[in-house]
Amino acid sequence: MKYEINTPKHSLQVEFQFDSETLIIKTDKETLSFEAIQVQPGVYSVLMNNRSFVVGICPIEANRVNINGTPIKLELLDEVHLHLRQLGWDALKETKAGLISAQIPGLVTKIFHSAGDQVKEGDPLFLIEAMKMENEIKSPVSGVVKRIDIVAGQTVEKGTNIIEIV
Amino acid sequence: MKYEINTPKHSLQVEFQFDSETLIIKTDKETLSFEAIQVQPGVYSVLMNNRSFVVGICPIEANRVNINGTPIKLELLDEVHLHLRQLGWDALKETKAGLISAQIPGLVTKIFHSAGDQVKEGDPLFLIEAMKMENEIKSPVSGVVKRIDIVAGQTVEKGTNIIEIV
Amino acid sequence: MFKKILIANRGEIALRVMRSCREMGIEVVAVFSEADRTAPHVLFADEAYLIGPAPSSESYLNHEKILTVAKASGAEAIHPGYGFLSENTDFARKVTESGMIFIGPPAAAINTMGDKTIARQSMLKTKVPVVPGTEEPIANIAEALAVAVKIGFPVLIKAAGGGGGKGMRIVHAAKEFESAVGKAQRESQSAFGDGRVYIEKYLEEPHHIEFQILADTHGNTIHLNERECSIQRRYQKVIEESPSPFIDEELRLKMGLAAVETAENCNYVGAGTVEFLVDKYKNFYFLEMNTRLQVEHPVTEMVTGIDLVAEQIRIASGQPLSFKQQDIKVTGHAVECRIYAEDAAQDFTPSTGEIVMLQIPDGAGTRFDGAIRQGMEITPYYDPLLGKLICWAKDRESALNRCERALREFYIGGIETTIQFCRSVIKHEVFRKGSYDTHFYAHFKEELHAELSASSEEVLLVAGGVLHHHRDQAKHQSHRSDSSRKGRSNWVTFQQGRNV
Amino acid sequence: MFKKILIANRGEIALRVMRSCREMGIEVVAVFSEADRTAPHVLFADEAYLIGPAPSSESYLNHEKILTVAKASGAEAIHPGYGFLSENTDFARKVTESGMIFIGPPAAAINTMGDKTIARQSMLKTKVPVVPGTEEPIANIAEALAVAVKIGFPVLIKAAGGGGGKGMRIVHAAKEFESAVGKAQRESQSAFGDGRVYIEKYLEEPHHIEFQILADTHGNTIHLNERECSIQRRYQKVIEESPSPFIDEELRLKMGLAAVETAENCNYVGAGTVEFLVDKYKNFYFLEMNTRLQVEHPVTEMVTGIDLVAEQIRIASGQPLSFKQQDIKVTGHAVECRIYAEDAAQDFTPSTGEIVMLQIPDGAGTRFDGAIRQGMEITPYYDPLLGKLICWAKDRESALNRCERALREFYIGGIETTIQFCRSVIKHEVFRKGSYDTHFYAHFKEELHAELSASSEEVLLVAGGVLHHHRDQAKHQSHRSDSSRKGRSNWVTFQQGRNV
Repeated sequence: MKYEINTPKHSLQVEFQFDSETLIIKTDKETLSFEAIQVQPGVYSVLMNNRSFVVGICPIEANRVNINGTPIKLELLDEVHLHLRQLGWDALKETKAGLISAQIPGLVTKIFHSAGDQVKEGDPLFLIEAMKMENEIKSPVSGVVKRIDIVAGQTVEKGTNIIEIV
Repeated sequence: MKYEINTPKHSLQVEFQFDSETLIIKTDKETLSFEAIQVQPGVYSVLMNNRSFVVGICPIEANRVNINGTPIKLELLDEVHLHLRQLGWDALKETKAGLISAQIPGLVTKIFHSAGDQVKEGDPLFLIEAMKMENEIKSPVSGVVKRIDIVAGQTVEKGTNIIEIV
Repeated sequence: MFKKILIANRGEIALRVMRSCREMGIEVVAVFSEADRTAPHVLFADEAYLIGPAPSSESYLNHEKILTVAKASGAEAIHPGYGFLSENTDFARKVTESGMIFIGPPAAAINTMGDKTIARQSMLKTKVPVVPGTEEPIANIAEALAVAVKIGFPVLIKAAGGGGGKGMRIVHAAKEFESAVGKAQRESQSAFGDGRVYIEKYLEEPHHIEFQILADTHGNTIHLNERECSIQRRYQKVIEESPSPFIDEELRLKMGLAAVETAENCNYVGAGTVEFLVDKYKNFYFLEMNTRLQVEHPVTEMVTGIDLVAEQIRIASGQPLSFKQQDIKVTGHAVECRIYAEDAAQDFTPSTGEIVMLQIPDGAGTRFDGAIRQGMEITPYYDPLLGKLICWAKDRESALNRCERALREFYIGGIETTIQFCRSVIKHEVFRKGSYDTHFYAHFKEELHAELSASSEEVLLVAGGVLHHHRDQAKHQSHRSDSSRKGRSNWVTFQQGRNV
Repeated sequence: MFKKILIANRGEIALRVMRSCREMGIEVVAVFSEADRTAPHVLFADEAYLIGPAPSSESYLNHEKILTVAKASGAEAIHPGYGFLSENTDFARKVTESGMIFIGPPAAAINTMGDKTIARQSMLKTKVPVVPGTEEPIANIAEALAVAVKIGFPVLIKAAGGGGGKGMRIVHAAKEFESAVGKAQRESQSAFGDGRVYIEKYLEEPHHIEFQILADTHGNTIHLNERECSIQRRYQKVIEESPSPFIDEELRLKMGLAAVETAENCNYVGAGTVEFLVDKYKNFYFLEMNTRLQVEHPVTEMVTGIDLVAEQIRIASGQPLSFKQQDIKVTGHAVECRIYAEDAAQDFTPSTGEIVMLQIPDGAGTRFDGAIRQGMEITPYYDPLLGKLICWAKDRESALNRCERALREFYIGGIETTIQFCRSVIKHEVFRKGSYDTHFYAHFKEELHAELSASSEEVLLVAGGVLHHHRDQAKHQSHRSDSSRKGRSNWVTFQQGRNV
């Protein structure tokens, strides 16, 4: 089956094909034998043409992996998605830019706006304290604060929605 | 509830009593507060009167624990068993002395007897090779070989029955 | 010598102090918050006492609770580690008043040096040059701004009551000033229970060089040479080394004397660190003195062979130093990498979660002072420092090669860490040459992060292959477990029922 | 210098060799059996090749497969570690014939010294005294018995083709002789692929002292002082230290010269170890020479600061030694504890299973050369050595204190290990004094095991409490999971179905 591996800097066309336990990876340049085995939940040992890699799957972001300690983010599109893209759909644009969630777990110590406020891209939105460091979260877009889901003093998990800007 | 803790050298009468999360241990000398929390499956962190212990439960023998690295084997009898013992039952004598099983996993390289043979206590029964060392297993009893469950050259797990002597 | 010591700290430093105590035959008492019940410092102590809920203000900063527990345990002395109560005059005094010994300098020395503004004033009595700045904590924002304008931007806002980069902000222009002061004050309050901050001239192209000091109660004060701490991000050290590749023997001699003079000037006792800024012309300025054990102290231990925690304990018990200045010999070279639970790719934001796999490097000249274990949850409550990797070898090049090797074999799965960031610094040509200053990170930021996110075609293929495999496995597993679960709970049970 | 090296071994020594290679900028190729697919040496290599099923005769001892893989990988040299093929003349020769370099002595030297009987013969040319025994491997049991009777019981039966205590048996009387020879032969065959054994006089009250040798291809041969290896059980070393508390400077000098003479006598090249027995009058006898890296080599590395694996590689690549005999300086004291997966309480029988929790000691002067990780399965296929804990400090007492501390913080859950056994040796008064010989274990066996199984009332209460808690938890859990499993599969699903 044909796949496309994308990162912000690269795009690679490959073909994956199972040969009993081994995965055969074909690119336009070479054919590689790929074998992965789980070492711990979410951590694999990979031998690709006998080159050894320890690869962790990020438990939170499905498209993030860590290879021998180096984190990389990628998009793996199969034929169905490749076809959808030809029809105009873009997987990378799926996230709502105006919905700001906590990127780290911690204590929200201050929120600078109320619903209805005008904000500009780069304006500080709120402060979140984690591991004794205060982090200022800036608005990624310009717009109007539609709603605020939490109050200052609240502890949030990573991924909790904080503010929506429309 | 009353319990008895036995090792080959000691016997201790105690009373266990739950006080929400904490276990209260009473002996004839003192009262201790005991709190255990699982760190990994089968490994507990214990604080007993604030003294800290890491305790592992042996995955194979239910009565074997490892306290701060020191293995100890004990018997914990509750009221029911204490009562049974008064009636003549002895928990320590439950194992069949004549049924010899593999104490270690490995390869049985040689069996010295056939069914029907007479053996004396201390006679070599079979050789088992594990981790490159050959171990000679001697008979714990005198008697007649009733049956042999495996053949030389066979790999066995710990606990596999090898020979029964009656 | 003491028989029992309470360690009023957590994480790697609690374990570090524990090790020296044990080697001296001293029992150790740990304290812990509700979030730390199964943390390594609790598991491996002789005794452990719960001192409150997760927030440090209610546990690790709780004077009364810690003192009560110390008395109950029968501890004769308290080691505060670094951070938390280590530079708190009030706490030090209370420990002494409770009839125990505070393993650190006398309260008066903490007061003089721990308070960065008083420290600057006191230094005016000596011949040691001081960085220009305010002499008092900021009381009035307008006055403070006037001082900042007079000194000239950029300026640094720094916590008066603590160190370690917390409560610190650089301000480039007057309009950012007020907001930066507010942030620094809140951070200081939260980290040290003391919100006071002051202003200091921000020197350009400086080296951050510090000298380790030891002073006993018998009037002996010596230094144990320098540590080069110029590799920083967010005003916090990431990599330290000793000897400094920038310092020559003549400068080392002069700065060593200045460091000893600084300590003697405040009647210092115990282990302490005198921090200097050194400009590119090799002029040096007193920056501050940290009146406690420093995070990066192992770098000095590796090159001098001296156990600084053991010395702290001996000094606190009244023993004189067993060596003189001329006995201090430096052998080889040591470098330390701080391993934080942070995502370097996202501006070093903290990363929390379970450590699902852990492989700590080891071998000759490889030391890891940490407090982590596989299966442990990294919580958002405390400092993100997981531990410090310290590598020693006979010369700088070998030490860096060893460090690169150790970082390569270091694997922490389940959370983001600075392991790879440290690796890209250690591999960097300018760092290798030893010709770097405190602007190293700002200057090479792009390059370092590009190195981090650089993916060869091979790596992309591995990443794609693993994702494919993982999704495939997940699909099969969910099929399997669905059917087996259903099967076991009705169909198979039914069949078995018939057979019985 | 080489660009790529294949390591024909597994476990801790594979990882150990890998570390030096990486620090020298050399890529490493691992080989593995089917049982070792996720072993640390595979995970952390640059490349890894499957070489066969679990039994070592079909994988780690498979000459042809290893040579094929080495050629395919482009490795320029092969490091054999210790054990397996490290002392196999045939393999060494084949490596050379395939155009690669064998990191070890020339095949001729392995042949002379690797074969213990030829070694003894060759030593008659030198002035070095040799332990009385047979000069040929045992061919005929009756003749061998006659020799044994002539030398006088007890005698040792030893493998001609290998070391490390495998294929070794002590025989106290003639009637045990034949059976012991049989066992030793089978063990040798299985461990080294060579079943030949020979007889040696069993000296009473001896010390087992060995000297580390380094010889380059330019005619330089030096020694790196001794290791005291008298703490043994089952004729296998458990604890080693350097310097030996038994050896004085005069004896050290004489034995060092004898060790160098031994190496020169067989035209030795590379790292090797000359083993001596020393009786209580300080007479010493040549025992054997191990023509490979020794398990306990880190002890020497810690006190001399020399990386022995790096030196092996440099020598193999043709470089001369960068230091002379007079440059070797010993600093401080080092002690090594071998951590085996064995149940000390049950006569050191191997213990297998999953490592459910792992905490490896660390800190200043604390090194662990191992190859284990939490979640890993210890299989019955290979040597039970999990790794070696090496502690260094400025003097013997401090090193032993450090070692005791490190053993205290070492936790391996799920299998039995020799951690506590080592701890009871290190704590033993006679060991502390340094006045022990090879009979230490036999002599103090009862005491050491009593110490191991000694349970204070406190420990009994903890044990009882945990068992109670564990059973209680298990009861609750099985109730909970029973009902929740059933619930999810029919009742709750049904309810949810109605709500949707």
